Formats: sequence, structure tokens, C-alpha cells
Amino acid sequence: MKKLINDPQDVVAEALLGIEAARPEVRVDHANRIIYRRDAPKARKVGLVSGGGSGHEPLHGGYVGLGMLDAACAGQIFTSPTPDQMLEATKGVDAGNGVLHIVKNYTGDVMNFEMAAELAAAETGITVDTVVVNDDVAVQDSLYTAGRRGVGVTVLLEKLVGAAAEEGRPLSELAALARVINDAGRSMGMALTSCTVPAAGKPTFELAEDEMELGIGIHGEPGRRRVPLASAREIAEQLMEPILADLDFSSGPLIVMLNGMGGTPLIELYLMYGEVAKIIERSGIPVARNLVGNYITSLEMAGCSLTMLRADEELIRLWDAPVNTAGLRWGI
Amino acid sequence: MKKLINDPQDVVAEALLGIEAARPEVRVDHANRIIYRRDAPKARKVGLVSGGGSGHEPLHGGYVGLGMLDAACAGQIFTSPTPDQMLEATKGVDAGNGVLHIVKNYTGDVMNFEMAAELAAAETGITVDTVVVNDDVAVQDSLYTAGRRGVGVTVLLEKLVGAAAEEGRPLSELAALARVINDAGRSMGMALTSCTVPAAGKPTFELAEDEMELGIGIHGEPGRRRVPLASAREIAEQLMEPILADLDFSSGPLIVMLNGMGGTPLIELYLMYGEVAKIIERSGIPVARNLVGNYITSLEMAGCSLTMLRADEELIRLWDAPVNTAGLRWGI
Amino acid sequence: MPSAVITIDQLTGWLRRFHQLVIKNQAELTELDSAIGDADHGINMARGMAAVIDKLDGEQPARVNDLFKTVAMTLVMSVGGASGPLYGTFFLRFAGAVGSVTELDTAALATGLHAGRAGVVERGKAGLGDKTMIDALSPALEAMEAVIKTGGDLAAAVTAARDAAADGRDATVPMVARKGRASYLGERSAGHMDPGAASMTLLFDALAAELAG
Amino acid sequence: MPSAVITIDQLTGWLRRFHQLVIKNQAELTELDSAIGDADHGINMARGMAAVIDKLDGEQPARVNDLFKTVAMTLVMSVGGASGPLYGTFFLRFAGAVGSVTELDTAALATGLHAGRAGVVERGKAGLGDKTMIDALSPALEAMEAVIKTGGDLAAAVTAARDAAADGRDATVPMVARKGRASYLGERSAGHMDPGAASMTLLFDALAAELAG
Ligand SMILES: Nc1ncnc2c1ncn2[C@@H]1O[C@H](COP(=O)(O)OP(=O)(O)O)[C@@H](O)[C@H]1O
Ligand SMILES: Nc1ncnc2c1ncn2[C@@H]1O[C@H](COP(=O)(O)OP(=O)(O)O)[C@@H](O)[C@H]1O
Ligand SMILES: [Mg+2]
Ligand SMILES: [Mg+2]
Ligand SMILES: [Mg+2]
Ligand SMILES: [Mg+2]
Repeated sequence: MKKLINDPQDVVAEALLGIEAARPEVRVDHANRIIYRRDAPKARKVGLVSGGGSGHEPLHGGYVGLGMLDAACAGQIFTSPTPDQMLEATKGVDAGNGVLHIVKNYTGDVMNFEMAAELAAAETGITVDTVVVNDDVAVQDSLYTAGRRGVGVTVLLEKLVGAAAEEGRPLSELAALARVINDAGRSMGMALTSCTVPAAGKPTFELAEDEMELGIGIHGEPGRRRVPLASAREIAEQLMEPILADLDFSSGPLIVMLNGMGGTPLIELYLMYGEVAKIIERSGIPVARNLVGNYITSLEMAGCSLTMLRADEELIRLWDAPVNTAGLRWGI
Repeated sequence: MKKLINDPQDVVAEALLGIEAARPEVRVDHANRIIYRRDAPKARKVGLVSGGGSGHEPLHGGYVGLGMLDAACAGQIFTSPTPDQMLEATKGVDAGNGVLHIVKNYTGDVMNFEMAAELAAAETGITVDTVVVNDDVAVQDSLYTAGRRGVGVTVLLEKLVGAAAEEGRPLSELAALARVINDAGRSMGMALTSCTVPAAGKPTFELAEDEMELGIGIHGEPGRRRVPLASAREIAEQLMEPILADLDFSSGPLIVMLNGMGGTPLIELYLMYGEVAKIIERSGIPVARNLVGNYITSLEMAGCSLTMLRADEELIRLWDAPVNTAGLRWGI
Repeated sequence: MPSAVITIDQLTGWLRRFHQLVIKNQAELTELDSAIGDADHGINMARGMAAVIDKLDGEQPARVNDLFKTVAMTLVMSVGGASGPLYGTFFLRFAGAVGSVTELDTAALATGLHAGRAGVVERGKAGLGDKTMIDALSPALEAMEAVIKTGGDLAAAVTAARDAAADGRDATVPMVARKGRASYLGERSAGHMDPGAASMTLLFDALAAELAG
Repeated sequence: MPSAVITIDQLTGWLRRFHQLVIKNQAELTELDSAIGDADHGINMARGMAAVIDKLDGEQPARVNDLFKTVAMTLVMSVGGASGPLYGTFFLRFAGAVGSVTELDTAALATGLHAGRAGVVERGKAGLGDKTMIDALSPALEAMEAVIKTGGDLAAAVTAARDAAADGRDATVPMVARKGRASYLGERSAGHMDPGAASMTLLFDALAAELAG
């Protein structure tokens, strides 16, 4: 295992020190591993709290700041944070207007946020609402399983709902907006290589030189199926096909994200985006906005994921609103 | 070799298609492999042209846009572009105020830009000035060698001189400013793994599980020396020590960049930045601004480089000026 | 004649033995989680039980409900992931069911485990055969209750539970996961043992070992 | 008796043979560049010579200076890196020195190579022993001039040049690089053959082979 770390046990705590040193727009509660927007709680604003396992940077800590999250709870690598962290963050961002929990749909994340909401109800007067993001078409959605995973749409949702929160909209509206966004977005990912959890010390899985994992998640969990290594052109088709099969995108202009898994060089991501753009162009649906880069990663995994969101004028307006975070910044 | 590509021969051309599709602030001349600012040539402004081998993304194409470059010439992977590209770009950005060539100090880049400047002098009336960036302290500087390589300072210089150009300053002033910046900055890099040139098909070098390259460049060229794998804390010392030994930084606040080589996850870069910040803090020199992320890369190489620039009020002001490029964006 | 009750000291001993077993099997638990999850179950459980033992080294509750509430809250606050809330809820409900006592007889032990299981099911909504820790916990509890019904003693009940847990754990191998992270694999999850069922079996191993002395 | 001149067809043949040799040795040239450079020299030369041959397939200049000017400009515009301007300048100066002729005798060939080398030195500022293509080119030229001085014929001159280039190339192995990318390695550059010296040797191999027919 080759990593720029000290002790594998200290990776998350020490990365938080670095984020605190680097980013003027946040402050860090190291005891509780919470990254706060520096000026939280913001008056006349619903607090947005997210969080999850670490190893997906810039998600979530890199999306704390004006126009996105008010706080992010950092779990251990690939492990949901704990209810006490989330409760503390909830208290720390509440300005009397309630708090929205943005949760990626993983059993651990859902249960820990659930307990946090129960604690908030029992111990505080804070109104908490929860939106669960589940956009990964690689996973069959079913009442009898854990359901689809939350992946790329999380990034777009945090941006869009963050912009709406900045406008002073009430919690119920933000929660409804978040659900609309979740329903309008789908993602699909693939991996060329595995990642290595620092404390595990070796790759989570092995892929031969001529293989790739299709439908990979963001935790090194195996994907839908192992298939022969394909060209960028074919991979673009393989990512796009299940997304388009799952949802009708024809009604709206798109927000598209071509996301790197952490170890993929930008030149490959741009090349992939070119392939994706060609396919979308054939469909005739206009792409209004796009992101190409590492936005929701899986440590040093090589690979990419594609996220498509069916937008409208209002979502585009929210997209263009100012944002100032480590991971996304414009308009300010 | 596992990459998100089609044919190794087509990587650069196809990545340019993707950049063109993704980025509204640029247009691409595919025949000449030039990324132009969409509105180039800009009246009342000196044109800034850079370029170099591909594989360092976002450098240089990702720094084309308001407040940075007017054009970037893309060479083959790790291979300087050619004089005809540079000449064409020079013509394409000149608005009658002359053009500054920003060249990283590599034999190939220097010679090709030299030929381009000769052609510009012979064939056009355009005034061209050239600044050569050579900030890599891993390499001994000497009149009898190729001299120090140009690495991280290139990014900072393109930002700062880009801001000054936006203010309408004349070519001579911009060239002088560029040289001041180059003289005030130093970098040092290291690698945990090699990169693979697509057309070569295999890693440029092999590193054992317990080794790293100290003083690596950005082309997979071997470094100063091969040393045992060390902790992030020790690596921070090993990067910082030769930088501080080479230049006195005590007079000014710093702009610091902790740069990933392309395959390093952000969590490790933040952890490394924490270590770097601790050492700088002991020195008592304030850090005015910083960047943590992948800014000048070496394909999928894992590792990082540290760049320190001795700034002053004026440079900080230029740093904070609006910029709108794929790689850096703020204030707009 | 073997004792008919578990003292609070033995319950603490149970937890210490569980901690030891988790450490001993940490790599294997993580290995199992690599195959069908995200390669952290051993790490999670080791971190959580280390925190529990740390806590118990500082304060030694005198009552069973206080002991297990402490264990529960420490697990919830230190593990995260799926196993944190599940093991946490297990001990929290256990505590609530047995109340403020200083020892447990066989029936009380079964009552506690019963409540614990109900908590896990409520929190995680998994049923038998979904390839989770429930597939070790449920058979263990039922084996224990069967022994009690036929008048067996504490040692026999716990031994039966331990063996049933191990069988239940082994039976997860061919299952297709329907809950937790392994469910993302669908059919590909078959052929691998569930890591949570493996750690749950260690919990019963530790209990049997503690009672054996 | 061997011919005393190289015709324009033979010069074109020289370039085609060079292209073939570069292709044949492309992986090896890149391998050499991996050790002390950036793993692209074979790729660069192959791309450049493919462009040259492409160009010559379309238009076949009738004069030596036009031929080599075309070669030079094509290399400059397609290779990039260090080798592009250097090989480009080499052929450009060669063209200028020999002028508008249709064949070269031994003296003219030497004149062209002499001018070519001067161009490379001017552009790259490398001297003998800096571990660059100069270390193959210079000995080759000097060996040729020595043969000419002692009245040797064209074939003898070219054979001597080829052998001297190969010796010069081999002599780069122990050298510590002072120019080009390999210079960044300092002492670590010793023990490896310079890729540019290797490709330059192929140029003389191709010339000798063309004259041998
Ligand atoms: N819904 C559920 N109900 C019961 N147990 C579950 C459920 N989901 C997961 N588990 C158990 O949790 C184990 C995984 O724990 P762990 O790896 O620590 O958490 P995570 O999956 O969040 O990484 C699984 O092996 C399974 O036994
Ligand atoms: N200053 C120089 N003068 C002469 N030859 C040089 C000089 N610098 C480099 N070379 C030659 O160029 C070769 C490298 O070419 P190539 O790999 O194509 O370019 P790059 O170094 O830009 O990747 C070296 O092996 C060396 O022979
Ligand atoms: Mg986990
Ligand atoms: Mg090169
Ligand atoms: Mg797990
Ligand atoms: Mg090279």
C-alpha cells in the first residue's frame, strides 16, 4: 500500500487538519469530525447537513460553504459517521429554521442519520427532515433490498438545494425540491482498478489487466458485473444505456457530470466526456451545464461515473447561483 | 495498461473534443490543437500563450479563459507542441499589443517556442516576448546543463500574469512581472508510482512497494533519488527542505500549492497539506493563499509536489482577481 | 455443578473476550467484507470494541442495564456504518429488557437477546435468509430457547446458541444478499460468508468461552 | 565500381529506410528514453518519419534542397519535443548547404552533414560528451571526413560514418548527461544509452544500407 499518510488510523483526523488549514470558508470541530461553514449557523436559513464515510473527497467536506452545505460529518474511510456527530452538526447549524439531512442511500448512512434524527427529536426542539439520495442505476431498486445507492446526484443536489436554502426557502420546500432532484437524476459508474482502504492495507478487489467492473459503487464494493476492458467509446455507451433505460430525460435540458473515481487523470475524463457528449447529442437533448472532474471519489480508484440530471429553467438558475466551496466555486 | 481511451494515438485529439464540448469559455482549433479563449483576440490586451506536452491537465488548456491564458497549444503526451502551432496561436491572440510566450524550461519546449518566436518575427509584425519558468529545485541549476525544470510555479504565474494582462498592462511589464514571479517561486515533487504513456503502453519506471522517487518531474522522468517510502510527515520535510534551502521566503506572505500528480486522492493531498502547513507555521511566514488539488499532473502518477511563492500585496491582489477557467475559477 | 447465573463480572468478561476475538479475527472479517462489501467490517468492529473496553476500563457499571447501555452508546458513537447502529441497538434493547439487575439467569439472558434481536430487525428490517448478522443471531436465540424449554441449564443453552450461530453463519455462504451492502451484488453475493454473521458468531463464541471459564 | 554520387532517388530511399529502421526500433528507442527521459523518443521519431513518408508519397521534390526542406518542415511540425527542432534544424541546414542540386557527391554529402551538425549545435547548445545525438553525429561526420581526406570513396566514407556513429552511440552509455531531459538525473544518467544517439545512428545505418543497395 503506497499512500501519502502517516498512520492508517489517523488518515481522517489528519486530513481534517489539512482542510482546516487550507480552506478559509470552513471551520472544523475535530472532536466530532464536523466541517462547518465558518459563519454557521446562518440566520434566516435552513441548515443543510450531510456526511458519510471519508474517502470520497471532495464529497462532503469539500462542499461546505456559501451556496452548498452548512456542515458535513466525516466518518471513517467508507464508514458512515455516527449519530452523535450528526446530532452535534444539526445543533451547530440550526438557526431556528430547521435542518435538512442529505443522506446517501446506504444501510449504514440511513440508520445512523435515522438515529440522529430520533435523538434530535428527543433532545432538541429542532425540526429535521431527511432526503435519501438513491440514483445508482447499477443496483436494482426493490422494496425487498437495500435499494439503489446514492452516488453522483448527491453532488448536484447539494449544490442545487444549497442555492435554494441560500434564498431563505423553508425546510418543507427544500425537502420537496431535494426529492424532485433525486427523482430526476441517475448515475452509473465503472472501475479500471480497485481502491485500497488504508486500514485494510491491500486492494479491496483484484481486476485483471483486461477486465473492468461495470456498475461499481464508490466504496470499492463490486459492481454489476465484471466485463472485458473496453474502449472509452464503448464504456460511454455502457454507462449511458442503463441510465437512459431507467428514466426519460427528453423533457428537459440536462446537467451532466462526468466524474472521476480519484485515480483517473483529467485527460481521460475529458476524452470520456467527449464520447458522452456525442451520444447525448445524437439524442437531441441539450446539455445546459456540465462538470468534468473528481467530485465524488473512491480513494485512488481509477474509473469514472456518469450522472445525468433532467433539469429545467429553475434548476439551471439555482445551478448558476454563487457557490464558494473547496469543490465547487463560481459567481463569487 | 488500463486507461479510459480509444486508440493511444488519438488521446490528445479526442480529449480536445471533450474539452470543447464541456467548456463554454473556450474554443478549439483541432487542426492546430490550440485551445483559445472564446473571445480571443481581446482588444486592449496582451495575448498570453502557453503550451506544452499533454498529460499535465488541467495545465495548460484548463487555464485558458478570462484572467489567465488566451491560448494553449497541446503537444502529444509529454512532448512539446510544435512551432507552427505556437505561431498560429500567437497570431490568433494578438490584438496588436504583442504576445507573451510562457514556456516551461525543457529543452524541447524552449527550442520549439524559440523557433515559433523566430517565425513570428520573420513572418508577422507581432512582438513576442518569452518567459521561461524554471522552479524545480530537484534539479541542479547550472549554465552547463539544461537547467531547472518548469513545474508548479507555471500555474501560479499563468494566474498572476493573466490577471495583470486583464488590466491592460503592456507586454514589457507583463514579461518583467513574469520573471519576478518565476524568481520568487520554487517547487519540489515526489512520486509513489509511475505513470504510463499511452503510446508506450507500460509504466515509464518501476518502483518497489517500499520505495518512492524524490525530486520527480512531471513526465515520469526519474527524480533526484530513489528513497525508502516515508510517512507524509517525513515527505513534507523532504519536499520543503530543498525549497527553503534554495530561496529566502521570509520577506513575504506565501502562496502555497500542494499539487497532486494525477492519481493521488484528495484526502491524501489534504493530509499532506496539513503537514506542510505545520512546518510553515513553525517558520512564522504567513500563508496568504493556497491551492490543494490536481493542478499540474503527470497522467495517473501517484505523488505530489509542493510549490511555494514569495508574494506581496500586489501579487495577492492579482491572485484574488476574477478568473474563469476549467482549472481555476473565482470572482465570476 | 455449573452456575445458573451470569454475574456482571462475567458479562464484562464476555465483552472483553469478544474484543479479543474481534482483534484476532479482524483481518478475516475485513477480508469477508472485501468480497461482498467495502472491506471495513473487521476495522469497524475492532474500533468499536476497543472503545468499549477503553470505556469499561474507566468506569465499571454495577448494573447490567447500565453496562449494556454504556456498551451500546459507545458502539453507536464509535463504529458508524451498518454494524454500529445494529450492534448498538442490540445492546440498547438488551439493556432495556433485563433492567437494573446485577446478574442474569438463563431466562433473563434469553429475554435480553430476544429484545436485542427485535431491535436489530426493527432498525435494519432484515429477515432470516437475507444474508446478514440476523442469520447467526436468530438461530442462536432459537437454539437457546429450545434448550430452556427442555429444561437445559445455562451452559447447555449457551453452547447450543454458539453452535447454532456458527451453523447460521456458515449457512449464509450460499445465500443471495437482500440487505446491506452485499445486496448490491445480487447473485454475485452467493458463495461468500456474511461478515456480520461472522462477527455475531464471535459474540456467542465469547459468551460460551466466558461461561466455560 | 561503386557509384561516386547519391541520386535524389537514393536520398529518398535513405529516408524511407530510416523510417523503416525507426519503426523497427521504436520500442527500443522508447525504452531507452524510459530509463533517462520521458518514454517518448521512439514514438516521436516514428510519428515524425511517418509524416515525412506520407508527405513524400504525395509530392516527390526533384531537388535535394527541396527534399530536405520538406523533410525538415515536416519533422518540425510533427515531432515536437527536443528531437523535432533538432532533426528539423539538421535537415534544414543540410538543405541550405547543398543547394538546388539533384545528386550529392561525397564532398557535398559531408558539407550537408557538417551544416546539419552546426545547426543542431546552435539550436541545442550541446557539445561532444554531453550524452546527446551529437555524440553519434559528430564522430560519424569526422570519420567520413577522414576517409575523404585519404581519398576513400563514397561507400567507404558512409561505412566509416555508420561505424563511428555506432561507436559514438555506445560511448554515451557511461556518460553523465549535461543536456536534454537526461541531465535532470545527474549521475544517475550514467549506465544508459542516449536515445537520440541511438536514433541518429539509425540514420547512418539507413544511409549505408541504401548505398549498399
Ligand atoms: N439491514 C441489515 N440488517 C441486519 N444486518 C445488516 C443489515 N445491513 C447490513 N447488516 C450487517 O452488517 C454487516 C456489515 O457491517 P459493516 O461492514 O461494518 O458496515 P458497512 O456495510 O456500512 O460497511 C453485514 O455483513 C451484515 O451482516
Ligand atoms: N540540447 C540538446 N542537443 C542535442 N541533442 C539533444 C539535446 N537535448 C536533447 N537531445 C537529444 O534528444 C533526445 C530526446 O528526444 P525526445 O525524447 O524525442 O525529446 P524529449 O526529451 O523532449 O522527450 C535525447 O536523447 C538527446 O539525444
Ligand atoms: Mg463501511
Ligand atoms: Mg518528450
Ligand atoms: Mg463494510
Ligand atoms: Mg523523450
